[in-house]
Amino acid sequence: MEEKGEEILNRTVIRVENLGKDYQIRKRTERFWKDIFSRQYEVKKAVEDVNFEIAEGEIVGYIGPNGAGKSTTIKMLTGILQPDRGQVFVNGIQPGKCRVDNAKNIGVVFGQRTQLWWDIPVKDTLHLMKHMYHIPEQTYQENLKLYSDILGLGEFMHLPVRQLSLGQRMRADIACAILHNPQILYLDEPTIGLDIFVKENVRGFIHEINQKKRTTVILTTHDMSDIEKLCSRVMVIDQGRIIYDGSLLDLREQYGHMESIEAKGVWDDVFLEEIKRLPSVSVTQEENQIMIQYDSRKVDSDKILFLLMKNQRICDIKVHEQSLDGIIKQLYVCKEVRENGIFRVY
Amino acid sequence: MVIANHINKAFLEKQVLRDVSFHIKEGERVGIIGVNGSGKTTLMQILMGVLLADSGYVRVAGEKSWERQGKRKTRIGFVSPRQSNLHPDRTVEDSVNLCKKMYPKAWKVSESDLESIDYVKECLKIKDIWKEIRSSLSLGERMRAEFLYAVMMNPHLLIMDEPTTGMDYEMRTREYECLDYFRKCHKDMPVTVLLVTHSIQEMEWLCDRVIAIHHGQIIFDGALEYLQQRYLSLGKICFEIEEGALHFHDMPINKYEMDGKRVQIIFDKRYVSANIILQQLMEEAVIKKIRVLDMDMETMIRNLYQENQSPSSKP
Amino acid sequence: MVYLEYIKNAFKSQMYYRMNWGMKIMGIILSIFLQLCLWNVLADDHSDIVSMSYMVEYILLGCMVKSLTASNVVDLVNGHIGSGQIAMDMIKPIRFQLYMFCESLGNGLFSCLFEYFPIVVIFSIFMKSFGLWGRIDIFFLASTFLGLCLYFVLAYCLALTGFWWTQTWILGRFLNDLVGLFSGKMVPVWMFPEALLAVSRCLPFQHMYYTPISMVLEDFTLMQKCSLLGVQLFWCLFFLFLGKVIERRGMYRLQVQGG
Amino acid sequence: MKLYTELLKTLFKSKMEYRFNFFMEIFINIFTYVVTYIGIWVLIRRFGSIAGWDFYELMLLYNFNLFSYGAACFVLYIPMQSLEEMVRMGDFDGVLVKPMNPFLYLLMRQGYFGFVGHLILGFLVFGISLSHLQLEITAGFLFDMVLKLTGAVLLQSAVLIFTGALSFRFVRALAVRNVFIYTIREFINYPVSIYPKVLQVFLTVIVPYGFVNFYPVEALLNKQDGMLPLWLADGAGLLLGLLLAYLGYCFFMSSVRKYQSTGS
Repeated sequence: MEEKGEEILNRTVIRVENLGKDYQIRKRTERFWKDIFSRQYEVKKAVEDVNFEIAEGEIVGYIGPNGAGKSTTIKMLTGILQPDRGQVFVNGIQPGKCRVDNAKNIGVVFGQRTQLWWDIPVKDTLHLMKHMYHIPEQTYQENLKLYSDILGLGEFMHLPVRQLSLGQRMRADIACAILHNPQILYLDEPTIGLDIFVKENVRGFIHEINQKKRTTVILTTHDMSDIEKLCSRVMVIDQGRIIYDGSLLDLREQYGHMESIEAKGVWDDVFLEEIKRLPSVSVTQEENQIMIQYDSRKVDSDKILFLLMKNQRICDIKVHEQSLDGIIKQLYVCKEVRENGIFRVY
Repeated sequence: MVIANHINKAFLEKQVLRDVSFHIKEGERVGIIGVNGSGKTTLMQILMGVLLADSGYVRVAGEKSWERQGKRKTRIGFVSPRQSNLHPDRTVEDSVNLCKKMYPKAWKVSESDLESIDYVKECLKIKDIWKEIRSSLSLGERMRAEFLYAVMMNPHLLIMDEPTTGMDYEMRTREYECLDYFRKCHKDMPVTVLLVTHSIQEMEWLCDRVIAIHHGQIIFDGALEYLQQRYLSLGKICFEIEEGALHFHDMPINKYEMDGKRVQIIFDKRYVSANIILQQLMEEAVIKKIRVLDMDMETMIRNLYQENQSPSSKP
Repeated sequence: MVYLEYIKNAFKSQMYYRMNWGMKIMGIILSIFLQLCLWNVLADDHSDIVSMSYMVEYILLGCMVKSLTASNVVDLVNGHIGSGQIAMDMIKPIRFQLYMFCESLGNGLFSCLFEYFPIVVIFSIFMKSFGLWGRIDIFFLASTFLGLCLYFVLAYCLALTGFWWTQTWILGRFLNDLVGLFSGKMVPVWMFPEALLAVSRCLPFQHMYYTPISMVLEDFTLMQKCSLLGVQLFWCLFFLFLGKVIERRGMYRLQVQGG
Repeated sequence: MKLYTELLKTLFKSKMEYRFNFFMEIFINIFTYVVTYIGIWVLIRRFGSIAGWDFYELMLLYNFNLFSYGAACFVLYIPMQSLEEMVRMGDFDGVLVKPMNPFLYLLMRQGYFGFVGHLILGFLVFGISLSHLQLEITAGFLFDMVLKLTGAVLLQSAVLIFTGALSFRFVRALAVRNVFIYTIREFINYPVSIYPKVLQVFLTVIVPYGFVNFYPVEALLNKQDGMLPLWLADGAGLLLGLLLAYLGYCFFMSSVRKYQSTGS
């Protein structure tokens, strides 16, 4: 049932309704003989009633600790895995049921494993892709030219994948995944192992492709700077459940309270006592540097700064908001979320 | 601990290392940053004795690094996602026990030694991968096992090449805590650490000295703070104006942006310090949600490299 | 000694793959059965040339010897060189050649004790050839061990070409084919026509498989047994030395050129 | 199919860059089987014949097995062999993402030209053995042989597909595979008639390796050694081959679906 939804600005591309998946894990007992005959399995809930919708053109960050069910959800979206419970609709198609139709308009890039043919040049692989996705000649040439400009493929187009550096291989993988103008692009840790500059280039490519072709991008990564620079929306999954689904700013509003001030200078105890009296403030001192942690909901930074200004002998001040990593780590731990289940912010 | 003078290395007439010299003292923690292919991995392999420098003088704890490994006394721990200490089809437990047997005299079996190992095991949650065969481990899990293996041999020198790839944030912090703890309980013979990494947070957290390599040359070798001052001179203050108006012309700042209530000021830390500007701002208006930040580390590194395209400029 | 530890480790690691173990046993049973049927047919038609009981003992002893020489030495050593794992081995305080020897010995011991030995015992009961066990003496064991070392050292030299060339599995298969023919796995050496016999006498392959068996089946005098052991030892030392030279050159190249 | 020929061209080009390796691969395949032929020759020189089959008949029998194995492996060996590694490492997901039949995509994924060695040796030995056997080589005879050969190739492919698909169900499927492809296939290197009745039934009904080379060659040389009557042995090879190859393919696709439901 195609979602016509004119009133929604952009078409819902992906709709997931209480998705569930369980894994059987073979318990490995100690003794050698017992293992052969008795095969106990324990059922582990990998993904537990996950619901979300992704509109066209969105860049969604999908993060969670190792083994939280992140890759399982992505596998179900791309049709690699059949869901045990619930349904998935990608452009109205159920990927699990008609995998081939779904595969026609999605592109997948794995960070650690390449999909290119190992010992033939990149140019030939792209040519093969033309045949595989039945791309009309005209769009093929057009895309080829466009992507070789954006991704700078020209310099290593004729080289086999074997001789490419990690950064070049990643660019070739991306080109290969978007040659057929997919509506949805799944990126599985694309920036792993790359250095800062290549990371920045890759992020630039993804952003540009999203703007030009309005491709929906789903990005799973451990690198929070990817999320900050690229994603308009973030979904956090832990132990199989989605525990946050909303925009980055709202995430900071909701959970990013613990700010910190670092100040270098000469301090005397009387002065420090005064700051400690402020609500929810904790001060730690290392020689001439003090670190003040406080909850921005309870006390605002300018009150503390006002106090600090009184002490003349300061040489440097830094006021940090909580890093995204810290916020998400707090999200896993903080009990409050667990009670009211999924916390949805639009 | 490590002495390296005028090392040169070329692969198939491509000069990978040009006149690299540096010294590392006992127990120092040094970070090495550099772009992919800048030669930092080659440098690691030379220090470990796997590769032979074309010319130059290399000594690790007084021994020639490419000595026949049978006779070598110094123990070097190596952690890298590309190469593994563990045997592909053995469980982690087997490989680690093998390591213990290989370096019998490494452990003086003092109380603190055993305790540190248990701490590392517990902290990195090694229990759940203890019985797994290496080939069935994910990248993150394997790196934890590698770290344990390297720590197990109680190394004099610990070389880590991007040790936390594939790990999520929480596991990364655990690994750093392990390293700190491991160093603390070895007061008498602290471990020298060489960390190759791309992430600056790791650098800030662990290292007190930084060596930057670009196109095979060392372009910076000094304390991290110095690197920040030298190349990260720009600071940023952003805040919201509650009431009162501000005119920024007479303030010593580079530039400012206003959109509605939110204001962003960029100033040069070499000429003026943040607190002076803050004082001026506070006197003239009531401002809320103040942020005082450095420009992010990536720009720092970019400045470092741009400035050093020319021949190496030592501080 | 850490090398002992390696042997135990290699031995234990074979335990993890139970499916492998089950299948290997089936494979061994089938291959022995094949040889028995073949020789049964041949022995019936031409009982003058060969007697069935002799052949049964030949096959069973052959299995004992074959089990110890793990046939994938070249792939094992080349795996380390190819994947750059050798760089890690060089840091460890062990000698690479001895480390590889222990690995293959561990595998060999496991397959000998757990896979071949039970089957050979069952077959010997089934084929009622009990005399065999009485005649196994120290010479047979020594000669088997020497044959094992000879095979390893020879394979090690070939595997070291991994420093210069990537496709060393071809050499590995080449070696196994030659050994398969000349060492008498398919056909006992004394059945070879003169021309082939002369060739195989000057090649080392014969000593890996046929010599240990002939220690038991042919009734050599003490002198002949010692001389055969001497020849085996000579070949072992020759290839050991050759291996050392190639290894030093290879390691040097590795240190200059990189993995 | 155009896609597949396209890939073969590019793969061949890339392989030719390493001429030395390419020819070495072919050489080693030829060498291995030449050594086995020498082994058989030594046996025959000493014993005259095996169960009534003289040297050239044995060569024809062996060569049937060799040629069909080479042809089947040329297409299927590497894809099925690498399947286990792909499933374990999770690379198989990359295959499932492509908009085409996973089986065909797998065939395209790797190419290996070493099996050309089998085919070259096969043609050579056919030439030698047929010229020495006193058989009138008519067009009909050749056509009959080609039919039997295709039957044999299909049978070999069916076995390769079946054992390959096991990688989806067991973690360590390679061991099972090796037993089938190498150990059991050894049995048909010699006339099946020399084995006890039980084994002959096994080789004819349960694992139809007998139909690969014994029964077709028996029909060609109209010897009556095996259990099956001649007329059945003649045509059965081709029909069985088609049936089993199709069954193998269905088994493969159902294993892929099973993989999709349980995950790696």
